[in-house]
Amino acid sequence: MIKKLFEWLLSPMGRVAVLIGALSVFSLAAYGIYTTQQPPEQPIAFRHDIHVNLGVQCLYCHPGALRGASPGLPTQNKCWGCHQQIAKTNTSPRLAVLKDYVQNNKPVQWVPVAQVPDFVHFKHRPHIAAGLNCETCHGDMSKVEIAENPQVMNMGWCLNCHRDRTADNVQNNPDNDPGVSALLHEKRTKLTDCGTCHY
Amino acid sequence: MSKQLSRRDFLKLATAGAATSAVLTGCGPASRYVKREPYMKMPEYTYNGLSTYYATTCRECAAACGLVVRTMQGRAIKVEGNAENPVNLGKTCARGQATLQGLYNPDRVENPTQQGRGKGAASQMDWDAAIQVVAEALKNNDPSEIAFLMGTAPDHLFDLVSDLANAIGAPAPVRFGALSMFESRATLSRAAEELFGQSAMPYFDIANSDLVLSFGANFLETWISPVSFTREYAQMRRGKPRKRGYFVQFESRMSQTAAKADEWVPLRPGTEGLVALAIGKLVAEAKDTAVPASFEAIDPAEVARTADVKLETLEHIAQLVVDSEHPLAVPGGTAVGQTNGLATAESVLALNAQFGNYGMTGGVYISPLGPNQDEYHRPASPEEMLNLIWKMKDGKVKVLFIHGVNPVFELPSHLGFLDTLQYVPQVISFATFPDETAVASDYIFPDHHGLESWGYQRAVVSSQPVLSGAQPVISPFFNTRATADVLIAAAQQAGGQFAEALPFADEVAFIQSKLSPLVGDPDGSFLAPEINMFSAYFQQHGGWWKNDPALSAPIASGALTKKLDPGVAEFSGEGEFFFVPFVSPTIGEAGANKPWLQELPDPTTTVTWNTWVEMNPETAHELGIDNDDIVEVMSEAGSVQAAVYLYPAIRPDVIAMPFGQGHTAYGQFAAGRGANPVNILSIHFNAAGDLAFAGVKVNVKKTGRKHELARMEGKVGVYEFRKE
Amino acid sequence: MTSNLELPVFTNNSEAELGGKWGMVVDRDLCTGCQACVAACSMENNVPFVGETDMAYGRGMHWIRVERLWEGLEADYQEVKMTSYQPLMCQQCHNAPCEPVCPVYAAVHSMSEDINLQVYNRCVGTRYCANNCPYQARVFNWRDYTDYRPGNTADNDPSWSVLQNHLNPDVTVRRRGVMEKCTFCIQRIHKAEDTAKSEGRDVRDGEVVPACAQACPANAITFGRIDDPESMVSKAAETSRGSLLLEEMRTQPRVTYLAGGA
Amino acid sequence: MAAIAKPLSRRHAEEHEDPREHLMHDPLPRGKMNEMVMEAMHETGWKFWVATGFLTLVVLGALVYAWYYLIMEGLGVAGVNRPVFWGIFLVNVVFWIGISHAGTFISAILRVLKVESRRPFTRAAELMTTFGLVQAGFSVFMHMGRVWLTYWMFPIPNERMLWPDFHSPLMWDLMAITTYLLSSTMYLFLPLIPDLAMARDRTEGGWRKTFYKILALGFRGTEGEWKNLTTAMNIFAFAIIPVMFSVHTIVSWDFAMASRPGWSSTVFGPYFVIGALHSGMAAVAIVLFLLRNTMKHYKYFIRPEHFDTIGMLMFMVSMAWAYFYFNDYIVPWYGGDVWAKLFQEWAEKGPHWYLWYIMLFCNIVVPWSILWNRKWRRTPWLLAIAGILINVGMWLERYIIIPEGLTINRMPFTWRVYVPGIEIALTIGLFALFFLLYMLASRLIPLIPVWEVQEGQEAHLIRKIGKAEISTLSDME
Repeated sequence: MIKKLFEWLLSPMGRVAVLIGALSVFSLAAYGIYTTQQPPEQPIAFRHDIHVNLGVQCLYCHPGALRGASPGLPTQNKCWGCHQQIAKTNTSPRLAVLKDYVQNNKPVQWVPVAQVPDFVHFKHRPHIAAGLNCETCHGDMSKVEIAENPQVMNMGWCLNCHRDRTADNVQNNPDNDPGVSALLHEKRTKLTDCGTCHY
Repeated sequence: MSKQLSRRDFLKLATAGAATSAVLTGCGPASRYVKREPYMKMPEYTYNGLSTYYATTCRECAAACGLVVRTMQGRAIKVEGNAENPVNLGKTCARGQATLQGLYNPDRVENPTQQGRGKGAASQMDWDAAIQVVAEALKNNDPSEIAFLMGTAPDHLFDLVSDLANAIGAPAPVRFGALSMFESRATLSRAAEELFGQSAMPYFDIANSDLVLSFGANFLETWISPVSFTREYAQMRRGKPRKRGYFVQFESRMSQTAAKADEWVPLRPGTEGLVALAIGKLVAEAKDTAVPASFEAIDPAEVARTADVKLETLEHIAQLVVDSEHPLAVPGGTAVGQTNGLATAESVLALNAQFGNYGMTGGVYISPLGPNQDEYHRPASPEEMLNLIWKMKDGKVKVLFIHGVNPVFELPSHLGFLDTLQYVPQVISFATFPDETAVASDYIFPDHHGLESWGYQRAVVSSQPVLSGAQPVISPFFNTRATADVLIAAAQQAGGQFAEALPFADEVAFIQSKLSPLVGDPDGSFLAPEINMFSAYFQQHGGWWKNDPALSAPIASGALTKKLDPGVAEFSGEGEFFFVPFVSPTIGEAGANKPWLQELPDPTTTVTWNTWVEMNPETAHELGIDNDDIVEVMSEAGSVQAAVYLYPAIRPDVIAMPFGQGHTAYGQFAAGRGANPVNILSIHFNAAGDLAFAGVKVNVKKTGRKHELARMEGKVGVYEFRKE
Repeated sequence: MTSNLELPVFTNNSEAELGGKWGMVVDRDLCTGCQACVAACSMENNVPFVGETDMAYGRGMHWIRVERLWEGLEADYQEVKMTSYQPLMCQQCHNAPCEPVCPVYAAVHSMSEDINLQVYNRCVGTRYCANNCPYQARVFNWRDYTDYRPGNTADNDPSWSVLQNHLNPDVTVRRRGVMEKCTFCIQRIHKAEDTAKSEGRDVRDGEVVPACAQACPANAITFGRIDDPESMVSKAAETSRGSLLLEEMRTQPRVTYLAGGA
Repeated sequence: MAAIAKPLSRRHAEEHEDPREHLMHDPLPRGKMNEMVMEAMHETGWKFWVATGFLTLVVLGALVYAWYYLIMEGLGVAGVNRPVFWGIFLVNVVFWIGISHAGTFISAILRVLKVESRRPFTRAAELMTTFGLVQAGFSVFMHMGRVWLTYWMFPIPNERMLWPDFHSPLMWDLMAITTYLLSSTMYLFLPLIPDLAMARDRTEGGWRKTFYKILALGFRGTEGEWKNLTTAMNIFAFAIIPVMFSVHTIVSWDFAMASRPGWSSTVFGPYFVIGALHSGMAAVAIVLFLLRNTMKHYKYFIRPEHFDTIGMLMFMVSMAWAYFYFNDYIVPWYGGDVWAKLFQEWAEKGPHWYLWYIMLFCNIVVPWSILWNRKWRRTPWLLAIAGILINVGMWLERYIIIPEGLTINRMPFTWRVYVPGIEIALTIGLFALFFLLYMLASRLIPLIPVWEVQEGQEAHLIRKIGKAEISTLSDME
């Protein structure tokens, strides 16, 4: 019985069947990976590239990043603050969605894209204070239409950076200064401590 | 507004992506799977991921503690004490901490409801119709036949209703609450009146005393203002260098307060007054001074026999008094809740006079009035409640407005409040929760929860006059409306004298009108030139209070000359045991619908989630009763059933039960849980009109059933298999 | 992923480490057993309630519990005495017995704060740490208590979720099969440290107050830096009344208890 | 024998026993013997299917479904609480690891010591080892709060950059049990090869033929193959003995390394090993009794003499166990630790005091009163009953150490009693699974190492031919 199956598989028809099977498994996997790489559907197809290229600062719409844990998402009031003064708002079909939200007083249910699980207490402020730019983690938003997450934000990714930046090496401590070494050690203790993010 | 609201950040809305990443990183299990929906129309400033703190007032009891509530993105997430408020100085009790579970209680009344007294289907209505109903109730009835029944707290709503009642010629609103009943506030203020000629709440300066003799006063639990008393207790114990205050409690069972005492003296219930007088006499003898008239007729040896206490103990305590600098005696709790309660309270006050501590450090004072108050209004005594019930029965009440109190549950059922409701054509409840009284009403026009509402509240016991301020910390969660707003709107709609009585745009305008006399008062906690700024500061600081204590010394002249004869209290019923109901320290009168309060262990027995019957193991042994046996406690007024806790620190002739459970309504956490001991209280008042709640004798019968009490303690290690 | 794989280091018992960082003093003489700390802790740390049945079986989730025992139970009732109330939370031992027994580093020492951590998302639920804790300070999520109540007909009643609106976003909500315990309100420590850092200063004494100490009406709980001899907590711990619980275990707890009574 | 008036001494009895009572002295032709074993494997009566069906139902209901329910609901459905964080699951782990020990002990130690009477039952005992470890593994997984994350305990590089903690006795346990499972499976497999080859040669086509063909690894019985096989078996027999001792010592460290009163004891290592042997020996007796009475022709292979051997071992182990058990008392007594003293008082006078007495009765009184008598030792059903009772006793011993003992800790405020919940169903399910696995195995592989029996018989035959001193086969090895 099993032998017969093997024999059939070696026949031309069998080989084609194997090929089709392998292809479909592969394409399913590819499709699966593709879907995870797509930005989620947003209630408003907000164009990051246009806004960033117009010179709108990240912190204008996400002000919490500077002060607190979460960067915040803008309410419709913030959108409307500019858009009600812009003529295009009344003409563009894309902006009709926004108008609809404002006029019907509906909240915009933005879908956040860069997320960590609930048990990770990520705070924006210390990262900005450490001199990181938004695009270090979130990618260059001037080139992205709909916001998407440029990388898998898992623990290894976090730790890699934490370790690189606190390693006592030429890059971080060019003069081999013992004071800097001690400081780096202290920082490393803090930045690789489980309790820094998990509680 | 949507019923399901965001539990955490709006910024962390669940997405398919998040779910996938959670599973892939093995994190799914720890994250929440709660449905998240955004909070509608959040103001921009709540979007920044930072917390906002609002100062307000705790409404869980009438003590008027100041709170600071941490909110985030439109959610109140943590209650903290307001460090500025002189009542609690930043501290809170367990009930205050759990107030959020009242705010977010799944059983709240969400819409104005035509309730039809719980018969037939309840139907929702809109607020316009509700206001119409109230307006018509006001307009179509003779003002003298309108009754207002309110909670104990002396707050802005009481002022508003008083003004309204006054203007239209209705009887003054009646304030009541089980706590005020168990505190015997009427007796205390009456005793003050009798001895000092001044109806007021006496103020006991526990903090500066170095010897506290407490006659049943459970001031660390629920008595009047437990947080401030606990603070003062701590001050008394460890506040002074090198001198630790000493504390003796006279009580028939070891309550939480008695557990903290250095000496617990279990007296036979009803003899506390005699013991106070005996100590007075012994002190006078020990000091070699003349025995004042109040104590003359007392024979300490006889008292010791009556009270079932050793004479040496009394002598020893008298010696403690002689040796101490600032002795203080506090009456309260079960000692006052007897038929001779008034005389007991007077005896204890007289004992203080004997100590010579009136108006002295660590002594007895008269509490100051609230900043915007001209005389002391105390809550109704149960006797006054009975008068209201008789009035209702006689058909002299055509419409009854109830707010902030649940008399069906809190009053002894023997008083017949529930039955009497049928004689009232229209009962309108403003309850936030579907409690027993609300369910038995015609309408429920739900008020906001305390954390959603404006207001102010006077602190009754505080060395400074305090007006604790309240403001909404979140926008209302359900379709509720402030009762003050409803009454104002209804009065406007009713027109005429009603509109004139309440000429305000809304609740806030009324509150400002009551605050305006304080504007410019230089002695206050802040100074503001005009009312709007005053209001803003009032909200910001969580109230307004005088900077300096305004305690006045009682007039001691009459205290030691009055002939006092408390005698032994009379007990109703033929039972074998004295019955001591006490307010559950963790649940209080209205905490049963908050699951975390249910889960808090009782400080003495560590029982959670249920009612228990405290019984001395010796007694239980004689009756063949074991732990967790359900017993029937029978008085002449009725019987209740609950499981037994063999409590080693209770007199063998005393049975005690906590009050707070035994709800038949009040939401899923409260209903059908435990038993309500006030239902077996028979109706005996003391001379001040307070209920002699501890003046009942009961019998105990085993039912043969068992219910394992949910104890925090391991029974095994604490009682059975003990390490010596 | 990377070659940089390091095993976490256990304590080396250097003088600096033995000194500790955060500490607490509990005055048993002041504690009135009022449970305010328990309620405050539960509300701050999203501690779920478990219902009557599980509570009766010893599955309460309280991170802090107020213990009391009896003295003189054999004697006459008048002689019976209750021992001083003793609020008991995780003692944040320096030599914590719970840590080395965890196979996955879920119970692990925080080197930067010198307290014990329970990393909920790492926990696989062997419950060894709880067995090994001499103080019995650890509690286990026997069920998904936050999301529904077993034995309640309203198991999946959406109205439950209303009750969860007060959940603190700074603290993870734990699910079934995970051990948890008092964290000294590490979220508040972090918040204060962040604030201090952004203002370019050290954390002030009294700036970090855990929920229990904040609520305690009797001020029986003091919290702060024990490595600072000037802090309130260091001074409170110095009194002759101070002692450590189960000191003979040599766990180096960070909580000092002051004796009750005179 | 009945004719002899005075009771015989042991030596005397041996001399007067029928030598044909000994399997080695009662040879059958090899072909006949192979035939018998194959027949026992192939001929399956309705009783077997009924029993299998019943056990399958029990496994599905009490194990599979109950476990699913446990995982979905959380451990709240079990009886664990604070402070009894470990319950019957861990009792089962220790119990099953204990059971699994005897298999290896019997086959490895007896093989190394060249005890002839081991020959027919080594296989049955080794199979018990492997299946017992499977049970133990399941019990561990049931015990875990989040079993779906077990892989976090494996030392594999991962994106979290986290290793498991090798300080934890549980990690040592994981390593030890995995090692033991692997080595005991190998050790089960090696002596099985000639029998599988025999089965292959006696099977006519079908899936069975393929099955045996694959597993027999092309064994043909050449001199070189036998030589390699015996070498491998010898290496394993010697190597597995320290593994076996270490595994249960390490299991005992789960307890001994904890800072709990009554657990933290230096005597726990040997005490657990002896305890394991105690239950394991008894389990072998039960299994042999069952095989003898259910399998066709097995009465030929498994004879009273084998029960005699097992019985003697049981008796010896029981005495050793008693010694260690009371040693365990002396250590805390000498140490004077008040908590350890309470722990013992709790076992003796606590609410479940009767468990302690049942345990002593089963573990000491029963073996000591039955096993001293040679005649009783040779009565299979009596030995089976003793075995069951000893296993009950040993299970209770673990129960007293774990859930009972966990009640006693240094915080009397928390002491609570343990009441098992879903553990009962899962324990029943596990036992059913054990028997089910055994029954399925009895259909697939020869449970008698028939080549070893034949080898032994041949060796004896050699000795018998001519009266000269001729060494036995095992001596020649």
